[in-house]
Amino acid sequence: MNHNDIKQEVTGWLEQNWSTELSLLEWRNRLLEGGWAAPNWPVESLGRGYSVDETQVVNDVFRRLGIVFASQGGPRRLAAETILAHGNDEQKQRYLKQTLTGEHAWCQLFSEPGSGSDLAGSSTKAEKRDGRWIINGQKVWTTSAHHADYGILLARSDWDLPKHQGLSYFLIDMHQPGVEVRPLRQMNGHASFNEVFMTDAEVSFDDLLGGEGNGWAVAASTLSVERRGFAQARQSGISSVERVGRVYDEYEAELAIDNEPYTWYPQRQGRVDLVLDRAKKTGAIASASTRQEIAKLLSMKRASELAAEQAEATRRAGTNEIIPAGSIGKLAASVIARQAAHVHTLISGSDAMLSGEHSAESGMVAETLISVPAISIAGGTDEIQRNIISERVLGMPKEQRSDTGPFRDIKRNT
Amino acid sequence: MNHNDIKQEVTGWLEQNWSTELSLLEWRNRLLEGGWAAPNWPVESLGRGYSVDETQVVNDVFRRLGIVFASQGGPRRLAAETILAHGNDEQKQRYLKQTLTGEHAWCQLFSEPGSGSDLAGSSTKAEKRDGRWIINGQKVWTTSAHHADYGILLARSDWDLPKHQGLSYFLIDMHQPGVEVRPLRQMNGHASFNEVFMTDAEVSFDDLLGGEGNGWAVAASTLSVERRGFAQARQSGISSVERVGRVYDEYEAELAIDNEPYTWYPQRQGRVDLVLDRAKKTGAIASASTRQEIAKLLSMKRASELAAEQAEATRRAGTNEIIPAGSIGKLAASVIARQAAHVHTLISGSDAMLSGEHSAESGMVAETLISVPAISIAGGTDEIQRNIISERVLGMPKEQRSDTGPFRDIKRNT
Amino acid sequence: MQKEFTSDQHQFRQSLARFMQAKSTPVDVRRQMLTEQGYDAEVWQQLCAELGVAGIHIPEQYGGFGFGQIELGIVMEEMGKNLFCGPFLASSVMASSALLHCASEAYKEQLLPDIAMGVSIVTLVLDSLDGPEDVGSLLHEDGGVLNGAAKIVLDAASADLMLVVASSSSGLGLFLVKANDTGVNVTSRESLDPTRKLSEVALINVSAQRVGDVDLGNLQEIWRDCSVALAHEMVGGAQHLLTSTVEYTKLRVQFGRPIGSFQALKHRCADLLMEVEFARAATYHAARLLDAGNAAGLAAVNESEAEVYAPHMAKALAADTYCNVARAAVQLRGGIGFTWEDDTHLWFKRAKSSEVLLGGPDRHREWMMQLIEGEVS
Amino acid sequence: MQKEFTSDQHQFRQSLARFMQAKSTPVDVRRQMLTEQGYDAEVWQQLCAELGVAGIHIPEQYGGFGFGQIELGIVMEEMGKNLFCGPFLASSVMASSALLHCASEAYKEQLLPDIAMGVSIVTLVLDSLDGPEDVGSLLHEDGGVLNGAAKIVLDAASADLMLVVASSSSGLGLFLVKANDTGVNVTSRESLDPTRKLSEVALINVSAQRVGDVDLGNLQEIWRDCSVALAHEMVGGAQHLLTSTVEYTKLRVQFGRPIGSFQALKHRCADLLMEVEFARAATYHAARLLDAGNAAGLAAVNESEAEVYAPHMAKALAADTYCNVARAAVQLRGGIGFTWEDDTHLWFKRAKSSEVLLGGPDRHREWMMQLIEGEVS
Repeated sequence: MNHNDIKQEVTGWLEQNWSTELSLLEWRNRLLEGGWAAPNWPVESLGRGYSVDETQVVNDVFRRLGIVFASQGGPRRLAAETILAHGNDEQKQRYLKQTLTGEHAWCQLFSEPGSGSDLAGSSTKAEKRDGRWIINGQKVWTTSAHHADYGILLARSDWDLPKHQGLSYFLIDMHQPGVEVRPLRQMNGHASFNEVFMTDAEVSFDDLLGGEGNGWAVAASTLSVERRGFAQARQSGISSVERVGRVYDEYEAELAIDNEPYTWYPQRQGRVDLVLDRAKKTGAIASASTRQEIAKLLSMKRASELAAEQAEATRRAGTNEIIPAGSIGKLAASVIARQAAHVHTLISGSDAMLSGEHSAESGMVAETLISVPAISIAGGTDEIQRNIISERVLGMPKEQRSDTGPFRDIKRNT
Repeated sequence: MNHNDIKQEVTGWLEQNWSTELSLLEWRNRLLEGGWAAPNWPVESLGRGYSVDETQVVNDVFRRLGIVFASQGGPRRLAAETILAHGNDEQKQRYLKQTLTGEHAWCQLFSEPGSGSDLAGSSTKAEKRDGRWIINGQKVWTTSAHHADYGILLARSDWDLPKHQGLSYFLIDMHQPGVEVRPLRQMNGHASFNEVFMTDAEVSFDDLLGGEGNGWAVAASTLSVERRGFAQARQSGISSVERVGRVYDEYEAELAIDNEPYTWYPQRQGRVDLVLDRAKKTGAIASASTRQEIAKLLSMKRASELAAEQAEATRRAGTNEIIPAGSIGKLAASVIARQAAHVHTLISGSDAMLSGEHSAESGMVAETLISVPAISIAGGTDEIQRNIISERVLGMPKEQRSDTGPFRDIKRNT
Repeated sequence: MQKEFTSDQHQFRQSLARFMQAKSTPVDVRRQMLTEQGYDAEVWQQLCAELGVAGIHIPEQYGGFGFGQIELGIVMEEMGKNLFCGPFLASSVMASSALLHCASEAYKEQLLPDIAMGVSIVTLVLDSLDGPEDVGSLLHEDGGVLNGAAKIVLDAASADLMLVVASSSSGLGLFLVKANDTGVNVTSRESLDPTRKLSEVALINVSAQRVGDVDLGNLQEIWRDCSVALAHEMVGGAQHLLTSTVEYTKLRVQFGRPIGSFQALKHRCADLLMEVEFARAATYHAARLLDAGNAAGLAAVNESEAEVYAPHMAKALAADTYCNVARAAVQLRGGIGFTWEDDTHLWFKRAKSSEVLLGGPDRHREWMMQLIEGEVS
Repeated sequence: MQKEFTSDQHQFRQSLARFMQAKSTPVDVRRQMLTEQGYDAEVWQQLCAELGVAGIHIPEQYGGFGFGQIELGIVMEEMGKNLFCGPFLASSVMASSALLHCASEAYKEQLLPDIAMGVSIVTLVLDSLDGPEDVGSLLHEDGGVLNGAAKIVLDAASADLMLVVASSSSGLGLFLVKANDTGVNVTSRESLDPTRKLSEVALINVSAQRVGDVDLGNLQEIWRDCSVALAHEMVGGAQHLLTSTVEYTKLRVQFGRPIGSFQALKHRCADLLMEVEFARAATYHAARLLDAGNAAGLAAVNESEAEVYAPHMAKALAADTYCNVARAAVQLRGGIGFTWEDDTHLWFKRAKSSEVLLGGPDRHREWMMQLIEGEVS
């Protein structure tokens, strides 16, 4: 479709429908009715069947005018996209609309204490009993589980099949007695994740997604949405239009809940932004050896941005290979965060012993020092990224697998 | 035996027998007759059955008085000790004496182009034909092969047994038409190793050492002598007694041939000894960041010496675990050499582009820069050392092997 | 010079290890780190009474056991392994060192015996913990009265007495202050490492006794003693983390095999073992040199061994090593290592705070180079 | 600012790659590096004639093709991949840059066209190759006569003309000297990297024409241009080595499996890929900034992009990367990689000599910091 036509249509529609005095739910229901909540989705599934570029036109208009989008905070988007891709009509009807409006909050129940790097090693049990699925097991690293209404759940429905073939993918109601959510405190004091314990938790047969034994394929599709989200995250956020009115207030409240787990994320990336100012303020910049370390840090940071830009440009120009750039970027983020922590320590000297609001940069430096270890673990460890890069980009041979044969017989954590 | 008695005995014997006017061969034959050529060897095999400590007493007397030892240059010692340990009486008689006198020179034919880190993967063929062993294959990294009379040879006598079981160990005459020795030039311009090509080379049945199929065990014993030699190397060398006379002249000539392959070894270790003087002379020591790198280098160097001393003290105090200290020391040598090359580069600046006698330290710095890559390869790569340390010291699990079953079927270089 | 531990030293270490394993478990550490004082006074007294640690290296004439830096190092190393919470570093190491190097005979006799018994907790107040050159700019004495502040003081909240290094008209001096005097303001500071209690100490017109003279020379000696002791603590912590991490990798399974069988992890652990061995060797060596120096006079050591830089080398190596091992200890545990529930972060934070206490590795390397240049030139 | 290569640039690169693969094989390189001149004049002429590389970035008014640093970078990168032997860096890059930044219009018109055609080989004589600040202490002009020496000059043995930066009563100047004049003494120096021909140039009472003024500012500009060009060469070399090393690990078998399946090697190669990608991105970016600067005036770029430090960042990253890849390239080949017969050492040595040419990574990082401080303050 002609981009100008799209721009005209959406602008016209917004003139008719957008009002800051609507409730958030009212506004989002209008969005849905107008077909603007997810323009890239198929026409039969609440969307307009737009291409990526066409959707971008709509998004640009929304952003420029400061219009509130459909709800897409973290796990909501993963759930919605996965249901769209793998759900049957009934499932789509049951979940998609209220997910886009924000009425349904989601969480992602993939990682387990016994399977972190090795997601397909899930040993949460799903058994058919009395006309429903009964779930037993423990999940971990579940962001926002305490706010979630539903969870996307990977569990093992057959222990006699090979590892990747015995998994199934479920939509589970989090508000039931068999599901217990406990906050999981991290070494930096934040508790932005949860543990989720499932004890005879129930899932109706209707909430099996993508078919029995097809869980790994469905999960892989969720993970690819997650990776794409990671790469696109920087471009989102609405413009600085003055935001007054009910819809904004309610939207801010939703955002506050969605973003709460992420307040320490800038620290985990090393707060490179603080380095130069602090080095000057403290006089540490006078040290020639510290200058070398700062220069290494800034070089690595800038080069990683430039490499990401160039990879993006290459991607746009043709090939669709997004994973390598993602893995390289993720690995680089670890190196950068570590070097940043090193430089912050050099700058602080013995003051690095202090933390809390009376310490450097209101505690942000101290929080950085004890948050950076997360960057090289969360979302796939450095080791996993290096495996991916060496195998998928460089084409180096895989190692012999030790986890073939029936899952029941594979060595695992007890 | 009482150490003083030993000292008296050897001193008395030397007073009767030592003369700088003997030929080297005459002197060493006397040494052998007197039983002083290898005092730690059994009485029935040219020795006196002395313990390590007792032997040390003899060596100390020799060193103090500047007496020439039995020949033990490099591969000679490996061959002699291995034949002593695994040879039959006939083999011992045929080889040991003339090896100790220096009449027989040896070389070690283990590594192959296709099996470097993986010595047991040897694919040199040994076949019984017409009443003798016929050898076909290629060896590499053979120090002093062009001066050798005999070689200790690891070759495969059975391709249907598993890798380690199909090997046999031979003593091969290097002066035969089927053996061709070619110098192997290194990236630093030296040619201290050889390639050895064997084409229908012959070995008599009498020169199979330790029995058919027992080659890996025999080779392991050679390698353990080699490692011990590496650890003890620093303590050898005779004292600074004035050395005039025929025996010394001939000994120096022998040494010159033995040591010729090793002239670049100090450079491959990074020439840490040159760093401080050069840093001062060039003024590079004024740079705070270069000072940091020098301090890191000197710390690593000194700490590795101290750790080796302490490991040695621990070893003497009881346990007999020599391999870990060896592997750690070897790995450290790589790290130190690399850092030394880095520091030499910092000190040199653009002068590091130059080489040859008109460049820094008469070319030793340039030679260092292009020799250090060898330290992390020769005698077992860094990767192999890390495997050894993690498995043997830290007890971490081995990887699943891919080289089990008949050797014939194992994937190998073609 | 001694090269090996004696069997007495081995036994002493074993006794300490047993005590620590019983009384300084992670559960104990977690309990203590939430208190204001940061340690269990009863356990501390027991440790001092049973094993005499508080005065292990203090000369017998001052009520100590008369051992040296080697035994002090053994104490610090075993404490470091178990993250022992107590005022040992502040009182027995830092304050004692200041007294031994700077105080008059009378004050040594007055103050050291109580430190040696562990009944008096004394802390050393320095207005910089970064380096001897930086000390003395924020604390001043005039007419027997102290003013000024020190931003970071160890265990000030549990100290009875404070030894303050302050500038005065007659140069730097060491001054004695009662912790509960008016004008002594102790404010707890939040610490990156909650097992190490830090305070800000502000002095407003506090009357003080001058117990000795301080100059750059004896400040450097204090720095060397304390750095070597701290290096031992770091080596102990690093060893603990390396051991526990390697054990973890043998048990933890991913992809059907123990993660300790993955070559990337094996090689990383091998490199760390090398680092730990080297830091340990350098640290032991530094303690032995200090003891040899105390016995023979430091000048004699300088000439014969030419390694005055050894304490700085030890502190720098131990700090880098501890931090490297701590990073790996979290990383190799994956997400679990980043949780509060797992104990690894307790050591990680100690590694970080020890890295910068008494000067970071870069400072120590620079001092090392200054001493080496001095020697060779 | 351009972010992607145009299809013309792609085609240009492909033409170069084809030429290099045909005419600069390891066999060719090994043959050329044994000669005194170090290159094959016929191949050089062919390259200049067919692809116009010698003047690719020289403005059309001076007989060049009028392209920019991006195209220059393409040439250098492809040459670096194949270790092309020729006077390109000396004449087309360094001497041209000196002329473009310092020479009067008349001299540009006189000298650049022959350089652009590759028919005249000109080399830049600097008495320091470490940094602009160090230039001018060993070469002096007085009354139209030059004296002094430069320890390292590129391709002096094959140069027709020399451009000498020397101090004079009116400040630094750029002086033109005929290579075969009496008093010009060119002595070949043994080079660590035999594919790069170096000489010492001593000038004794050599009469010279002043072709322009030199100051720290335009020296820095020359340094930036040449560093970015050299960074491209290094990125090309690093890419070649990484590719060939990865391929080697896929083929080489030990312990019954390709060594490229061992995780330690896989992870090392992954890290190196990241480094190469980053060095490449920084290098391309620096070239684009220089071109944007040349088009818009460097000041404009400064304001809009605030990245005058980009050339130094590129040179430092490329140098560290090339050396790291080169070390790995030898190591991962094991003993074979250390032989003369294997080609890896040819690139290893080029990496080492490029690391320090025009200042090592530490110098470039220090310049980078000076420029960043200047910007932010």
